[in-house]
Amino acid sequence: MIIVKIGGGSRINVKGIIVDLAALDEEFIIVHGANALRDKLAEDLGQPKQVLTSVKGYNSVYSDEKLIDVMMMAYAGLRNKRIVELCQQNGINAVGLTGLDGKTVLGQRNQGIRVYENKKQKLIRDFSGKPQSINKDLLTLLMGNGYVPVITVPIIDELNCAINTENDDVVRVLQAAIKADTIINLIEAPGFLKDPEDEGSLIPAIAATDLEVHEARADGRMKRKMMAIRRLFEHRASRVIIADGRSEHPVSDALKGKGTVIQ
Amino acid sequence: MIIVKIGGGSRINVKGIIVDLAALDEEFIIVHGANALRDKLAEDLGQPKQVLTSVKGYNSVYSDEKLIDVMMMAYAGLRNKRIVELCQQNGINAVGLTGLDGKTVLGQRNQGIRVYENKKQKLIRDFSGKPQSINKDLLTLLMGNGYVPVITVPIIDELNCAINTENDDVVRVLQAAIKADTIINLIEAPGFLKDPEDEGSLIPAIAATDLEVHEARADGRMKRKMMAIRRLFEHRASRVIIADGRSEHPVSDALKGKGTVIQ
Amino acid sequence: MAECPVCGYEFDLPPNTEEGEIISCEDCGSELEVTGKDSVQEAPAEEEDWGE
Amino acid sequence: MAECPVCGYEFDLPPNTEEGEIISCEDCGSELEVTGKDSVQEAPAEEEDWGE
Repeated sequence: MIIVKIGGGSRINVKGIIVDLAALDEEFIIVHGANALRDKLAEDLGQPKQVLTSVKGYNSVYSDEKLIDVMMMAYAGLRNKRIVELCQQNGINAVGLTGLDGKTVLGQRNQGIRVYENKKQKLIRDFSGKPQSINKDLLTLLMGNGYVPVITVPIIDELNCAINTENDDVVRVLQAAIKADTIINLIEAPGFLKDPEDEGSLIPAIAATDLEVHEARADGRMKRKMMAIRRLFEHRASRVIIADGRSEHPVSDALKGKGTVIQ
Repeated sequence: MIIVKIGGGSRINVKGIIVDLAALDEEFIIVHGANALRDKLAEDLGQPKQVLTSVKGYNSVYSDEKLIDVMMMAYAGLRNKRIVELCQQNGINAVGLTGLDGKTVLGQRNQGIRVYENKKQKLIRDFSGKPQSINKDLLTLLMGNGYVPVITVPIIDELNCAINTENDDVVRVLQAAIKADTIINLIEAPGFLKDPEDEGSLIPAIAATDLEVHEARADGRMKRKMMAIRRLFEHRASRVIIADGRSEHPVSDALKGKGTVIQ
Repeated sequence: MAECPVCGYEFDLPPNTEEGEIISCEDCGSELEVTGKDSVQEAPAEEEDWGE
Repeated sequence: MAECPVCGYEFDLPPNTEEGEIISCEDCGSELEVTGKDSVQEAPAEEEDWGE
């Protein structure tokens, strides 16, 4: 079983990814983002995205109700259904799901993000939080009948409200539920880079045990990505591959070890 | 079994509808529109909707690829997921589906709409068409496991492309598949009106056999609605109720016969 | 010169014909759809009503 | 007068305090969240990181 995370960047070659997946003879589940589409939509609608940086340096998008509307349009609507359409055009009988649908991904609303605002510490409450569990029965029911789940945010919280969360964390709880042996994370870079500005500085391999070191050095969104990946190994992932989602054959390249292989 | 069609108008009381449905002890499936959201979104994005009127007087929205993107955002994204969220908040374990997901609604791309353009007859081809069948197995699989399908456009055509279609026609093919005894169509009016401008001119009852007469007299979108409803009775619907989706308890009112009852 | 796919009659398309326009073959009267400068194809049969 | 929910100590909120601000109780030092003009509640424990 493979979990394929399709990044939300505009240069991700979604078609190439789906064509590769259609040729796989292994079961897989897709999780995807849509941040490029969301940012553009928010801009077009005159509601530019606001990023909160927590007192500890973690970045997150301020998710008020309006932002959740935009996420539903960009993630659950346009991106999810165009991926489902591409799947159907390549013989993959996909079913698109957000965490709300059938309570596929259950989470916990955050108690408030601590941020600094004009030198004061403030608590910002919004519709965001952390995923905690997966409705594994629904996924197995669908997969057992030949359907391929294509999952994205928002997820559902303890008050049955739609909340935003980090797609990498969704992959973590999904991994905890289905114990995939390989997780492929397709991003707009060759893989993890020693120097984020230099695409040639690919780190071809990282021992799972060294992740914590890398995490300490990273900041903002990259710190979060590292931590989410470290947690994957707590749920018996055997191999995590961070690979280039922009190439012609992102999935088959990744499976050949092209990118950052963490095991 | 009841099919509930939730109209896409902005004054539809979706919350009231879901609260009523939660109190029902009968199985139901939801089909919904989102034309108000779509029109606003298209406007905000600077892509105002274009309506085609066929040589025979039928109105339809010109559905190019851009319009399908907007539909995915408005119907499959925002409207569908906010309805699913409301369902979850009222104990209804909803799963949102477009016709693309698991090929729930299969259709046929139109061969071109004949329109008049500066006195010439022209054929306009776009991504629209007619639904023809339903993936009944997926619906029964979900319902058999306690999930409630919440269905909307786009649907999938013979080339596995997303196409636009009339939600009333989706209700027709759904009825052909699941043979519901009651179909409730919730719109932004008390029901069918003798005079569309006068909300007091409600037609409380119509014999199914007289529908053809009403259809001949109507035009544009209303003509299409009449024809779609006439077809419902070809698939053993016993009762179709056109009722006011704006009232406090749209569904329970409809079930008490408030609106236009056709049987 | 365009050629009617139904009866093979060859004819010139009037200068201002647009792509997508429906014309009838002067010889056999079939309904044809203009698909290019000098190309036509049989127009699909008219269906009752379309899309949304 | 606001009252610390942890130790009961009563105190005036400085004029420019904003809703959502985190302050500590002068008496017991607990972290409190300002919820209104004269009202505070215990601030939720800080969690590692949030949202996307």
